[in-house]
Amino acid sequence: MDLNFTESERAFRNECRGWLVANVPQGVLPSGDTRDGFARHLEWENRLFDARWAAVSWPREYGGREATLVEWLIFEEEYYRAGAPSRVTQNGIFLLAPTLFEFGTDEQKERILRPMARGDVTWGQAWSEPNAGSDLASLKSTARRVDGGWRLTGQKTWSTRAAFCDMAYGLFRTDPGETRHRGLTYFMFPLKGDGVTVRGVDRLDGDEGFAEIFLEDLFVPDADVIGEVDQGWRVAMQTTSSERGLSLRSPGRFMATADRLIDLFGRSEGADPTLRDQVVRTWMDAQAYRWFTFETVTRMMDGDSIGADSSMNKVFWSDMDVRTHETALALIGEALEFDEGSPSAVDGGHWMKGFQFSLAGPIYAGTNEIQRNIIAERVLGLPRK
Amino acid sequence: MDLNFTESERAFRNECRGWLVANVPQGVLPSGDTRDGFARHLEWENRLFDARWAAVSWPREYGGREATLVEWLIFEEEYYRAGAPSRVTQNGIFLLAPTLFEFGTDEQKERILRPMARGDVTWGQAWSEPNAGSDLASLKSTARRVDGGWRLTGQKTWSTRAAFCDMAYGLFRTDPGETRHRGLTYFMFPLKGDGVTVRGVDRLDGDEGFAEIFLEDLFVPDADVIGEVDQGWRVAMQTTSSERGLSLRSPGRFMATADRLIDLFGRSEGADPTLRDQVVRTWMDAQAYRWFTFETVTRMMDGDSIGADSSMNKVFWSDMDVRTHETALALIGEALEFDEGSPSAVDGGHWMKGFQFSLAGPIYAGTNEIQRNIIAERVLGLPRK
Amino acid sequence: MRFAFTDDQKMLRDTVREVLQRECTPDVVRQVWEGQGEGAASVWGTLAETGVIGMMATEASGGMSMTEVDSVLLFEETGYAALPGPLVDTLAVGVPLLEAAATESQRDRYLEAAVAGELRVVAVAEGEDTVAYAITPDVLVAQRASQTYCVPWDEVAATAETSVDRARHLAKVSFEASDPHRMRNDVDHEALWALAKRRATVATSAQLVGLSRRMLDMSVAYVKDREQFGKPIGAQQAVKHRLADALIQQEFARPMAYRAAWSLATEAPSVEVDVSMAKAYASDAAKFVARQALQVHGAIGYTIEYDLHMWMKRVWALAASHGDAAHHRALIAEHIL
Amino acid sequence: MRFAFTDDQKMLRDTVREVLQRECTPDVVRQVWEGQGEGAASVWGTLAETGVIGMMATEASGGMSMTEVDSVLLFEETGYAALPGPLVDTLAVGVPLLEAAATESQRDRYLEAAVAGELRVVAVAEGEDTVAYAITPDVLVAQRASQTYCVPWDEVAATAETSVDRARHLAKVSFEASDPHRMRNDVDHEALWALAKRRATVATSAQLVGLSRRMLDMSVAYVKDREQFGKPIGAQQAVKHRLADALIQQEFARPMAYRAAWSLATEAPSVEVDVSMAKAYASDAAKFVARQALQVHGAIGYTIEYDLHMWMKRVWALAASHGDAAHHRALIAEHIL
Repeated sequence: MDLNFTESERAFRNECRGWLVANVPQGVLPSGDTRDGFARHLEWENRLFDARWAAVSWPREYGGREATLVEWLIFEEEYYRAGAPSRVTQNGIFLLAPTLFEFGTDEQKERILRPMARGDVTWGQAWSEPNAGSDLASLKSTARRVDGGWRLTGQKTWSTRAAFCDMAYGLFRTDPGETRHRGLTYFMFPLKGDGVTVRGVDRLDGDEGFAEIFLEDLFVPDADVIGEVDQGWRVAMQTTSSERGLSLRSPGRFMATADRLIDLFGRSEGADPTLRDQVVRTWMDAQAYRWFTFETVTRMMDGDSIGADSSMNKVFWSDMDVRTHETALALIGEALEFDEGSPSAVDGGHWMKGFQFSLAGPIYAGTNEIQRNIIAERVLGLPRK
Repeated sequence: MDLNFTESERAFRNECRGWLVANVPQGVLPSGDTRDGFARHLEWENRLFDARWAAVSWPREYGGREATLVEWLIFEEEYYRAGAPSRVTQNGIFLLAPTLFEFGTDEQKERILRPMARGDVTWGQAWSEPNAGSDLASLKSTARRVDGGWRLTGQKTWSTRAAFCDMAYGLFRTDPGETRHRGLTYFMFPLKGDGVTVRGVDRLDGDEGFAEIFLEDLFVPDADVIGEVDQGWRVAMQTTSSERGLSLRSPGRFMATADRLIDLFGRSEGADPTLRDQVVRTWMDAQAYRWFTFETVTRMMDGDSIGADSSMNKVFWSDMDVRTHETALALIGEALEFDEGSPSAVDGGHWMKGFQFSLAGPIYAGTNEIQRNIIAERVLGLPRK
Repeated sequence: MRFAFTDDQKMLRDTVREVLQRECTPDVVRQVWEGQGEGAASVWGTLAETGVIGMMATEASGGMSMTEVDSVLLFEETGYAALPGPLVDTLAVGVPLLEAAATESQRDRYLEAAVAGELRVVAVAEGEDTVAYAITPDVLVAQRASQTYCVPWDEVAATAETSVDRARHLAKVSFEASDPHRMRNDVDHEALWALAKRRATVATSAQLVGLSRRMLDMSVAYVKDREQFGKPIGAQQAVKHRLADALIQQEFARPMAYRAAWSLATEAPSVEVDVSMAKAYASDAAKFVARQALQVHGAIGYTIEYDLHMWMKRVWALAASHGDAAHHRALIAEHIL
Repeated sequence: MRFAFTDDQKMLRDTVREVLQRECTPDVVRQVWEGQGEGAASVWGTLAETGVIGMMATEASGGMSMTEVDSVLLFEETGYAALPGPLVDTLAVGVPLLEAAATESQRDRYLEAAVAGELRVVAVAEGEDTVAYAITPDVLVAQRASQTYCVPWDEVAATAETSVDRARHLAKVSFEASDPHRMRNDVDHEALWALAKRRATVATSAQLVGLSRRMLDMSVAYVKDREQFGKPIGAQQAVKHRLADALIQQEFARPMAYRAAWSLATEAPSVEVDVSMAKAYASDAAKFVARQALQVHGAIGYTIEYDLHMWMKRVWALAASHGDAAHHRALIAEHIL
């Protein structure tokens, strides 16, 4: 056990900190979940990629640095510490890319990864359907075999930022004779052109962060199938577990939020004494999440797969994030009502916006109820029925 | 709406307070859940009955005062305020008596009620069996028809104070052809004599508060069947709902505990500021429980039955009681470890004892999980399956 | 001891409930979000016809001499409907203040109209400067330098603020404290405003209880209907227990609001503590219910096309206004510790 | 950055685990409740043979020069087994103190024996006077008036106290602070005891983590086996979610104990905060797990015939000792706020 960072890890941190200090845009960009904010964020993603910071853990040939998982965590700590913009390429880099690395062909990796990481081609996930949320396996969208490819028909929903993205990925039933987890195939498909209609849906916080996707006989070539036909469920599970796991929520984000909360507390005179304890708990939780993560990452670097443990991870960070923002709002008191853009809003109203964003945590990427079922059944071994 | 007490209610309170001040034994009696403590408590029950305070809401002919529900709540407030001994006749007066008043014959009421209330004949409940706890309807004990009565065979468990009691009551299957809720009959039976063995079981807090009852061909006359043969489930439900409901946990008890907690807080220098808020919450919860109860009681006096609402009542008081004692232990700090009888114990160690007792609240009389199911299904109307 | 409302009180509650059910639909609330107040104005008009807006004024002033016990159920209903409009400031604060402190000319100019519901009042006490529903008011009643002023809205300088609940149309107000607007001098302004604040706090608590009930109703309906894994999600124990806990919190908060209303109406000695308990419970319960409601709805509840968010955001705003739960528990601590 | 134990550390952990599994059965713990220490004494003896009791002493003193990182896993195992005996005071406090401050004669008389596990040490710092496992100790190490004393138990005046955990056999101690018992003068007693307290706090945190794991294991086994309504109660979602939450709290508390052990072993600048975080998380997690364990067991867990209560009561005692969670969060607040 050595909980100090190595020489080279410290060097990595310094290089990364130096670049971020010099390059992070001044001031806050408009939300990446709005149309023009999305565009502004893509400019940033370009610079990030050109400096090879867009996907540090990727192989060099695709624009990465072959960083270790620890180095990736260091990058994330520095990234959030520097207050750098949120990553609108996230659904590609963190959700689709791991699947491509495991199941994709060389042609697919060659064609897709670099433009994805640079933000030249943007990706949204298309998992849920109106009647297939927690119960993903009940999805109804189909893919019909045609000459040289497939025709996709159906409806996807809660597709993050799909209103602005170029491409999406999701599951479609390729074997109409099969049900549930069988006979599904993993497709990549365009969000523009004939056969596809995208309708933006406004989120709780007012941003157009969601979209519904309507597909009608949309043609997709065989080259855009990932993994084997009818084996989509296995392929997708790899991605959803990375959605739940490390890749979506690295500790750096919560450590930065905890530091901002401590700063807010320092500015709150006469705050209720119970809130002092809440602020400390928030900081401690971010620390606990950090060390839990370093322990997990060490295990992964030793070759273990984390599997169902990622469900513990997801429940912890999502509940922590809600508590953190509730504490901030309690500190702000009556002024919490002043929303983004309101002259009297505290810290530009971003705590209320962050609170609303945090409320999505226990819901998406598998509700925390589903996660607790997984923990009980797969980690503790309790009976399913 | 008039939330002041009436002239006669105030008079009732004064009479009751006066008598208690004059008669409550000095100092704390040994626990009523120990053999000798039980005897000491019975002396007190005798005096209580002879002064007609043992069951104030009962008809005068059985030693009561025909008190209204509000007057009963006033009695309870004064009883706990005076620090009077816990009621070892509780399982008779509050659980069996309501059943007798609703389903009992005149002969049964005549024979049973007065000795029960005076503590001359003591009663324990015998609901659970080793494999029938939350799932009471799965009980296995049987009653076989014989000349002039029945022969009871089987095992009951978690029978409160049965190790010291004279009699018990519970359900037995009288129709071997039936299952679950059907074919059960409600019996009263002796805990001494041939065919019955009682084994005391020590509780978490060290008191011999539980007992297992082993029955083998125990004869019970027809006169000790309550309600109709094979209709025991309906009869029992009346009792268990009163066990969950008002009768078991009147607000006075929690108001008195909250006052003792405030006193403890006053004696705790340098207590953590978050505990101050916890103490206030405790006091508020006792108040909320009081007003919720007065509202419920008004509805009952207007002729409504509370039904599944009693499940809300049970979850609230049992969770409140645990939080209250957790707060007290947090105030006591490291010294919480000193148990009853330890020279350095704070307040004689009764907070730790009370804490352990409070932990039974969410378990007995139908676990809070069962209660929440009932609330969801019967009050909110959510689907069972 | 009798903790129940009279049949008359329940009848009045039912009247208002029907009006709101019929006229104050979620679409009407949504229109106010989008700056269109017509729908809400016509609801206000219908409520005015029932006479409730001036209910606390004496008969002499055209009112019904009713008390906080009569109005608490109505505020609960307006919470259930998420009624957008300055009803608390007008019914619970403005009308009583006008009757107590209006000069002759102010009586003629404002009181009768306010009682008739033709005049919307917004109010700010000493040290406050933010009012809600600032798109539609007619007059501002304000406590400044231990005096009370009644200022026509067109003489008030108002700068808009954005509430997370867009239906609330906040504004910071200032005005010239000139003689013609000053109210009567021969009254105890401190006492009047202390009472006014308590009335507003209890009315807001009742609205929070009503908001909770509506979110819970929405949730129950949704989880009975929404199917996953081949059955309604409402059959899942985790969902059942969330909503059972939500119901418990709401049902224990409710009598505390009623109790506080009664203590106000009867000037009970415990009134300060009772008002604080009402607000503390109503605020915590409503926030808890909102949280459970969103969680059982899942993604659909996270959109602004679905109605739930309008109720949640009203809860976040009202739970923090008139003192949040921690603030009121601290007040109670001073009384009992 | 590498957050993992070495194979040697895990092997030593496994050795101790097997010893405890074989010898420190619940019956042995129960015997100590009833005042019979033989079983526990023989467990102690076997542990001594493995050399772990003196592991922190230098080779020169017959130890293994091991660190807190080596011992933290062992304390976790002794928590899992609810081992009754002054292992924290002997291994983490007594032996290092003796090595650092024993006079020549004290070294001869006590150190070697303690390292060999033949001497049970109990310890009290300045301002403390309560020791646990007072039925079996051989020597008391005490900080008094900025000096350290090493007093044979037969010269200690001990008055028994009753712990809620009967296995802990508490006693209040006093003794005559006489020269022959005084330890060396040329050492920094403040620093030694500050370190000793941190070691005891981390060791206790690790025991709490182990206690949690055992209670959770008992619960999982019980709910898989216990049937109600025709299926194991462990198939009920409410039970699943309780135990899932218990596991999460335990699994996040565990690395904090390891982290604190490492900070002690490496004298990391963050050691104070790390030690407090370890105890705060371990205490809260263990109390939470105890609560869930009892609830899923129901009445059976509420009896003293069943083993669970011995683990719960150990948790209640240890969670409050060496500073409870609130105490340690307050310490952390001074560092970060």
